[in-house]
Amino acid sequence: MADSKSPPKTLDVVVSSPKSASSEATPQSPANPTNAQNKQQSGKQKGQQQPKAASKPDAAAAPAGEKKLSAKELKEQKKAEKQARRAQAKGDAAKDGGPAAGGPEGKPQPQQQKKGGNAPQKGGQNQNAQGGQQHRKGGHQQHHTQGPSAGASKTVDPAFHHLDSTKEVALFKHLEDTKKKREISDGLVPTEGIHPSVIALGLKMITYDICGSVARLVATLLAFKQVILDYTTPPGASLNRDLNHHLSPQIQYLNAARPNATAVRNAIRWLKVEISSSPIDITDSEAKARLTDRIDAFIQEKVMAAGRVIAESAAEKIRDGDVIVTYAKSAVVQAALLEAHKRGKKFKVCVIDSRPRFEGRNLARTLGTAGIDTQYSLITSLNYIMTNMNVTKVFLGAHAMLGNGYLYSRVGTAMVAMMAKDTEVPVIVLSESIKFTDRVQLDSIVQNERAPESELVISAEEEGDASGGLREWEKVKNLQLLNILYDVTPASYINTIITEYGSLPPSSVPVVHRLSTGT
Amino acid sequence: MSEVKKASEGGQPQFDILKHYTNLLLTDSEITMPVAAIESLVALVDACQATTVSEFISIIEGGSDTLKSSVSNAISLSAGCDLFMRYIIQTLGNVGDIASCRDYLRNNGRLFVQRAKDARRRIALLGVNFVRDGMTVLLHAFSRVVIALLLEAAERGVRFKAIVTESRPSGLGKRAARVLRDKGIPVSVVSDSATGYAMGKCDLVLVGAEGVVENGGIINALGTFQLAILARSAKKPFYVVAESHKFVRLFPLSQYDLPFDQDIITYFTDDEEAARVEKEKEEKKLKNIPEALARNDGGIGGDNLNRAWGERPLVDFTGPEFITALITENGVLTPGAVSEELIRIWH
Amino acid sequence: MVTQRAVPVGGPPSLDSFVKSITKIEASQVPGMVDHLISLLKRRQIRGSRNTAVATANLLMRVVSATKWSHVDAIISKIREIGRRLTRAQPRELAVGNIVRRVLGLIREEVENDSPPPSASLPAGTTLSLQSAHSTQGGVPAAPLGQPSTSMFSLLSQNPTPQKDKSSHSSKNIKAGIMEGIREILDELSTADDLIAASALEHIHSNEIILTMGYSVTVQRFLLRAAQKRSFTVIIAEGYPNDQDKVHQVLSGDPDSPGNSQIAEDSHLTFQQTLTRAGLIVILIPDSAVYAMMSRVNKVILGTHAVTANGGLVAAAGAAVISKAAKEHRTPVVVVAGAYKLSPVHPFDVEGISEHGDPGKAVRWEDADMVESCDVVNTLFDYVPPNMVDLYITNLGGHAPSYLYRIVADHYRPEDVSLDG
Amino acid sequence: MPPHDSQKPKGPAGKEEEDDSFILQAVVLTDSFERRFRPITHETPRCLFPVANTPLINYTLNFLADSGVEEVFLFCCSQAEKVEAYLKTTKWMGDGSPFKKFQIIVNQKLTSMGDAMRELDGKSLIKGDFLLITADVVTNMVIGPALQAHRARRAKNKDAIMTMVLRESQSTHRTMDRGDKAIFVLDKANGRCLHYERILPDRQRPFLSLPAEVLQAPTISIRDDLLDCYIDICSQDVPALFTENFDYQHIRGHFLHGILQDYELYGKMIHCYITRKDYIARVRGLQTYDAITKDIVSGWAYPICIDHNLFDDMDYTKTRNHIYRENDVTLTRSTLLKPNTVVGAHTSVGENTVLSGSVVGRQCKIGENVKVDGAYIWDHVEIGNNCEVGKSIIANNVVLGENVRVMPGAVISHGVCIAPGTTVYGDYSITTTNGPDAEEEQETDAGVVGEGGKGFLYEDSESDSDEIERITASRLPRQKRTALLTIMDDSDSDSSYVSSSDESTFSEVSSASASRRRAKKSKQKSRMSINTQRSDYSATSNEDDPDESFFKEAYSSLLTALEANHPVEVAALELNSLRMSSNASFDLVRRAVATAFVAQIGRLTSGVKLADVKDIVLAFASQWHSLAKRTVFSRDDQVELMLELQKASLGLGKDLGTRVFAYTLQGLYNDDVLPEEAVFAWQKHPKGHLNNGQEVRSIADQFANWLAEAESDDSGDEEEEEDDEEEESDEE
Repeated sequence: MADSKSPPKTLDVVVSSPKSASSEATPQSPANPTNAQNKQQSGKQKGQQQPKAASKPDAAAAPAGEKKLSAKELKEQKKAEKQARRAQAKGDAAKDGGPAAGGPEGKPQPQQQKKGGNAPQKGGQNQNAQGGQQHRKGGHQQHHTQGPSAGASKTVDPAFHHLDSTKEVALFKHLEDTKKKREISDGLVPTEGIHPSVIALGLKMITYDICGSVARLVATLLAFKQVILDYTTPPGASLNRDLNHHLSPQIQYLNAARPNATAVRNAIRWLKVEISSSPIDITDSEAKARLTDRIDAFIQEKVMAAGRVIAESAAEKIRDGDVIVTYAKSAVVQAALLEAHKRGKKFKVCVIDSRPRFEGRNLARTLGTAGIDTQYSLITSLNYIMTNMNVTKVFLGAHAMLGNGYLYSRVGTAMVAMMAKDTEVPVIVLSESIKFTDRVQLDSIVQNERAPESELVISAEEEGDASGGLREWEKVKNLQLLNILYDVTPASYINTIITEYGSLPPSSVPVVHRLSTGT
Repeated sequence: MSEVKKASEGGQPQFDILKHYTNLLLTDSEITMPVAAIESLVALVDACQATTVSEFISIIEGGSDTLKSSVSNAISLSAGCDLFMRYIIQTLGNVGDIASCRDYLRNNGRLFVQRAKDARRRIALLGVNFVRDGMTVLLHAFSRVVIALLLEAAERGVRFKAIVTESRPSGLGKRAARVLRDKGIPVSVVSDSATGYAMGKCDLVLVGAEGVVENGGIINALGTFQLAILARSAKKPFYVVAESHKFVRLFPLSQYDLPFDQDIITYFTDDEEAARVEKEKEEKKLKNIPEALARNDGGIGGDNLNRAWGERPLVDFTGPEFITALITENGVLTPGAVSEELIRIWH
Repeated sequence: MVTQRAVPVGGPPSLDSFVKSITKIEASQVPGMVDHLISLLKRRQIRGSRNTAVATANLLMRVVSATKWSHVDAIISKIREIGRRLTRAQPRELAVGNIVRRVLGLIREEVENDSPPPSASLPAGTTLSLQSAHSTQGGVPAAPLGQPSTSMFSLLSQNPTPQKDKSSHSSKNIKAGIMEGIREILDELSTADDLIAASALEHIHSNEIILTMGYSVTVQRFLLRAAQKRSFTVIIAEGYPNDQDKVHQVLSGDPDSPGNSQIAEDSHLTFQQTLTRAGLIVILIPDSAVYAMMSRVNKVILGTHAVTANGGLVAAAGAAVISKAAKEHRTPVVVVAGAYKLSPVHPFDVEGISEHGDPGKAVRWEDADMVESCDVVNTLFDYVPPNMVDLYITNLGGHAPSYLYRIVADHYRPEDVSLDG
Repeated sequence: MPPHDSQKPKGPAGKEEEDDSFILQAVVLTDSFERRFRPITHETPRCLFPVANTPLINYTLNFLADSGVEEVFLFCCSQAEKVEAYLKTTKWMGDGSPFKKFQIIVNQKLTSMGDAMRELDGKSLIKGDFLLITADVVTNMVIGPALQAHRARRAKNKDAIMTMVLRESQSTHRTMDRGDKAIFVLDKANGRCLHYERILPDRQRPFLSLPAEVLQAPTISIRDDLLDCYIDICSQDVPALFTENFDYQHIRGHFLHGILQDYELYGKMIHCYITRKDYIARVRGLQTYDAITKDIVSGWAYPICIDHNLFDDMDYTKTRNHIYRENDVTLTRSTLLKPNTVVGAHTSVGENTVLSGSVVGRQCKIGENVKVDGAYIWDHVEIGNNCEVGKSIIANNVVLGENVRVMPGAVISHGVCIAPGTTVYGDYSITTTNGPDAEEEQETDAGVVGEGGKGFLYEDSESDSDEIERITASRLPRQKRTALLTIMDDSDSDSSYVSSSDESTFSEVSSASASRRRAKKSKQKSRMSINTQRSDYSATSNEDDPDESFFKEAYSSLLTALEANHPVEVAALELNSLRMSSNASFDLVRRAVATAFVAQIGRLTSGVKLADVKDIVLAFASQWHSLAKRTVFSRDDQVELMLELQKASLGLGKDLGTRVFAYTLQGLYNDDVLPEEAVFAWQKHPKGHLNNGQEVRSIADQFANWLAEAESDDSGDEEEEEDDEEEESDEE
């Protein structure tokens, strides 16, 4: 509520009735980047409604088309497969461009690939401020309820003005400067040709309103579905070629907003194959209907279904009397724990969490209120938990599973896994296969993403009377803040990875990756 | 026991040190070999009429040699003897003449055993802090001082459980279990092959020691070594409990660098095996040990008799790198501290 | 009754107010002061090894000067008694016990210097010399150590005869000596950091990347000293939720930012002299990023709360994980600590070492649901086993973990290791 | 800036040290003048309740010691001897005490904080700003910043007489006393308190009406999330003001309310200091007792932790999961201590017994196969084998035979014996005494404690049992909890009934003079009503005059009460809470009463011969007079009342009206509601003669004259006495 500039005669009300408290948690509160779960739900909802709305027009056509073309379809499939495999090969070959080496098209391909290839390198060094702002507001709203007042704190925006070079951590200079990001949020980027839903999504990502790779995946696909629906093949062009051209600027836009998550990249690659393999001899509307249906199916299968399967098989692994450690917050881990609880398993969960995101708080709150014996502590207490709590299992979520079996996940995960290994506690990673990639990485520095430093500044609100020590950090010469999002956990710390294909050792990640993308 | 005399060559005709030593062990099951040895040596000093220092010394040396040679592995025994030797020399250094030295020993002689037991008590009081409520302790073989420590803990109402390895071939684990169970402590005896399995379930490993060597490692009942390795890999604290009179001047570089041979690894074909069994019977006869006692059934009497007859349980060597700390009556020492102590008395 | 205002109006009592008031009181009030310090320790109002050590030393000085004794055993047992109560008040502040033992050592030393040399038949007892504590080079004093030889022969030689009657030397003679000794301890406390810093250049080289954690005056001094000659980078893990305030404030170096009241207690810390102003690049990271950065770090330098007899550390929570991460990356871990932090106590109860702090720092207490549905744990200390440390640097020089036991032994009389009974 | 920011201390809390002249004094009340903890408080005063096995008062004194308080004045009334006896054994009074001066002021006649303050003023012990606190507060706060803020303000402006220390919280927080929540309206700029209003769940209009002046502040914040533990930093003026207004009893309900209301009159200001980092909580009822114990056990009050052994003779050690054991506790191998459990010294626990989330005192004997979950077991308690004890309080020296089941919510007071196999139900609270002031001892009720047991059900225990509904509540996961909240809420209304010390005295809040001031004010009052039930406080303004609506509401509810022949106090309570919730003036109340009376009489007398009217009216009056009495406190009020009656009687037409009015007067006179002076005053009063007032006064005039002749003087200061009696019963 600290705001000297607030206009006179404002009436600001601080009330926390159970209702208001609960309203905090609901997805509506835009400033709540941490609860990916909710975002995902809202995503789901969309996922359910959209298709109806969308496929209404040609609801009749689609199925008919399916039947009629099924034979053709098969052939198309085959072709697609071949192309995909070729693309794969190319991708592997092109070591650098590995990540997004996809899009099995002829002419425009190379240059497009470039873009795709560069994409991942674009890292977030001092991201758009609003993100930070929003985010702080979010956190701040969580722990003490001052809705309006928090809004007021949207005044000067430290991260907006460009940091001088002395503020850039040398080790991460290689993560590309993200001027683009700021421009986007400032609306300086030319947006002609970019679909509104994509722009909206881009902004949401910048502000971490949509965060967590699965949530981002779903949101992206839904956005693209919109793009496809609004797309009309220009005369003289064919959908299966032109649509991809049409999509690529959208993709770049998103990528500039935040480097596309592995899952997203995989999905995009799949989509491109789908598009290019759509039969030539059907009408636009049919083709579009087909694509949108595929997208919905994809979401259902790769995300919803997969998540459910993983949650269930993970719940299987939980025994009565288990003490389970988890870090930060992963939607699928939460699902698994709740599932196990639903099955009447008696176990204890220790949630480890860390600054500045405190994603774990939501998890802990959810589990605790669901009646699970929950313990919450920060990463500084990790050693105590691992050595004294008789921990029996460690459950971790993933942002991506790398080709060398390493785990790319929320920064801090590696430490938890390390301590688990040290105390001989099995480490179990829950990850949908859509998060698998053939990218390889040995440490957390060659490839990462930076969040706004401003997040690390503790506002007076957060800490009561104390602190605020970093308020002027930018004025302090030689002082740098580093706020990276991910770290890399060596395969040797990981016992097993539970995917919708079942449990597998880290070594089998590339195998599964090929299975899931290759076919 | 006339054979005994025969068995022992050397020593003083008028005083049979070995006999004295044997009786000590037989009569008091609580006494340890080094103490018994010292005790006997004192008796020897008492008896001897040596006039010159050199004579005096040589007599004692003779005595301790007799003792050492009488048993198959003389680790702890020689620890006692050497210590005594060292002490005599230093005392002589301080108090010039033999007479006063002998008087002093005579006066204090009877106290030694008592002091040894005090030391054990002190260790118990010190080490009891390691055993906390709800813990599970993993033991190996049978060590009086470890037992004393645990009983002290039980005394204080600490609610702990114990896992004891059978520790074949001596099978002394059973004996430890019996003693603890008597005091109402829940004990599980596991076969030595189950050690790795059991390790995960314990919070703490406690072992005694035949001897503590110069680099801070220990020589102890066969199986200690593997226990230590398992403990380290499971990140469990591995504590050695030993009185300081078990410190012995010895620096083994490996298992196979011990000053005596143990036929642990013996290759045989069928008939050779048969022959060996025969031969063993013979030897036993020769030493005329009653069959019942000869079997290392962990029976108290049996054990003592075996000790008396120098039938030592087989041992192995555990390096300092495995040892978290040694609990002695002078405090909890790191291996480094142990070697310092040894260095100091010899230099 | 306690003297004039041991507690400042509005509280909370601080080290300063304690030291101030203790100098003012008359003898009659000494017991009151002991109780006062005990409750300060219990309420965690004096915390941190240096502060507790200073408080203890001051208190004991007052006690010694205030008490009249005919027989030296009287004062010894009195101080042991006080020591027992102080250490029980806050078992994790090992420094308190250390100082008490040091003082006991002092007294014994005075007595021995005062009395004819012990008869030869008894192995000569060590003279614990403060010089050893001061000499910056080569830790061990040449003096033969009584402890080991007695220990080995304990079986044979008769236990050291009870102290010969010392009523001969009245308190007068030795009191002065003891007071002097305590004063020396006090300025050892204040000089330790500089002595440690002296060796900084031997360990830090140009363009190295040093990782440290939380906030420690000793480390700060150490780095600053190195910064005079070399330029390097320091990565600081902020030690949330217990240390970040200090870390942030010290970094941004504004003394008048709130909450500096606590820091002010470390009176000799200057805000003018921050790492950044010394020209070092300082990268502040959340604790979660330690592992990610470790692959680029050349050395980890940690301060510690206390060092146990076996070389283990009682350090700020987080230290254990950091040193583990360092081990995983084969990065050397250097621990800087004043000798007064070396304790003869063995960590029997490792779990007990990690005191639980205020959960309200991890989750705001207003958060009704969390408070209701979760058990929030915020530990203050980690126990770091000796095998995690590669080098200790004290004001006596650098030591290998395996040798630390000796440095410890040098500082304390065996008979004082246990204050009980 | 939020208040606490603007008042941030400049540097270390050493500022004060310069002026050594200033000595911080503290006034501590051991009595809460409530009866929440009946029946236990019959035997142990609340301030000696063990919280985590330490008598409550220690926490408060510990806080004072930390705050550098040098002089403590401790007000005791009920069971003062016990408090004193205990304190003598502690370090607080022994030498080595942190306090320079520790004075216990015993006065059995104290009936409220107001009285205490008046006495304090009388004794003139206070030298400067002092700390006012009750002996049931648990806090780790550092008072320094608040104190400095207060004194700084004082230095600038003498009229800033008091600072209330509040903890930001959540209205759903377990330490929030559901019985006593309030809305604070603050001037955001300087944290000055502009308006205060207690929230009485249900029974209230969902409106908060703010006087116009409040809105003159540039930014105000309206907060219901402030935890008020009644820790106040006061200047000398505060006691003085209490003396000035003899009728102030309650420090918030009356004093604060009054000072804010009569700003023009006194021109005094009261500020709030809102802290966000300290732990502050106060044991009000069983719900808070439960919550605070939990907080301490799970470390929220750090450094006030059990294993820090803060207080004399404590010796606890802690093991993981918040399990605390004091020295010399005997457990068997099969005994199981589950998380959040405290076991005191010399307690023994039998085989296969499970303790979870419970606090067990010292020297207890707990048998075999016993299940104790979430119970608070005090000292020297014996629990037989195979017992099952739910969330309940079991006071000292209680004995539970074998196979006893204690359901969640039960309260078992000192020395009760429960015979083997008995079940104690959740709504029971069992005691062995009705307290010192109980007329004759009640004998054991075997139906409750079983054959061979000892003890009986405590009567007015509905409140307590409700309280316990709450202590059981706070454990449940959220969804259920909110559901339970509703239950609690209607129980709250009772709790406001329970602390009826307020009721009877609260009505005195605005003496007629004050009320008239208000009446004047209420005319030019612009209203802003805010809906307290929904969290969004929309700042809409509604036109309908609340006075009017109040009058209607009150009138109708009274009428129904009169018809249905409710007990008088119920009707009174109804009326009163109605008044408080809507801040209605007493003129309105009187008007309502008068009109209701007359209306009812009208009904009763309709169709009867005028001859009989007299009896009916007198009967009616004698039944309901006390209701009328609760509305009059001064001569003026009495006159007001008569005028109202007169006015109302007009409605009944000349003949009937005249009689009704006169006889009512007579009746009320008989019942000492109206002393004759009042009647005379009425006679002279102009209003009474106005217009048609004449019609109904004829007989009444005769009555008055008759009085004038008859020279009888009774009716003295019963008022006070009677009040005292009422409150006596409310003390603890």
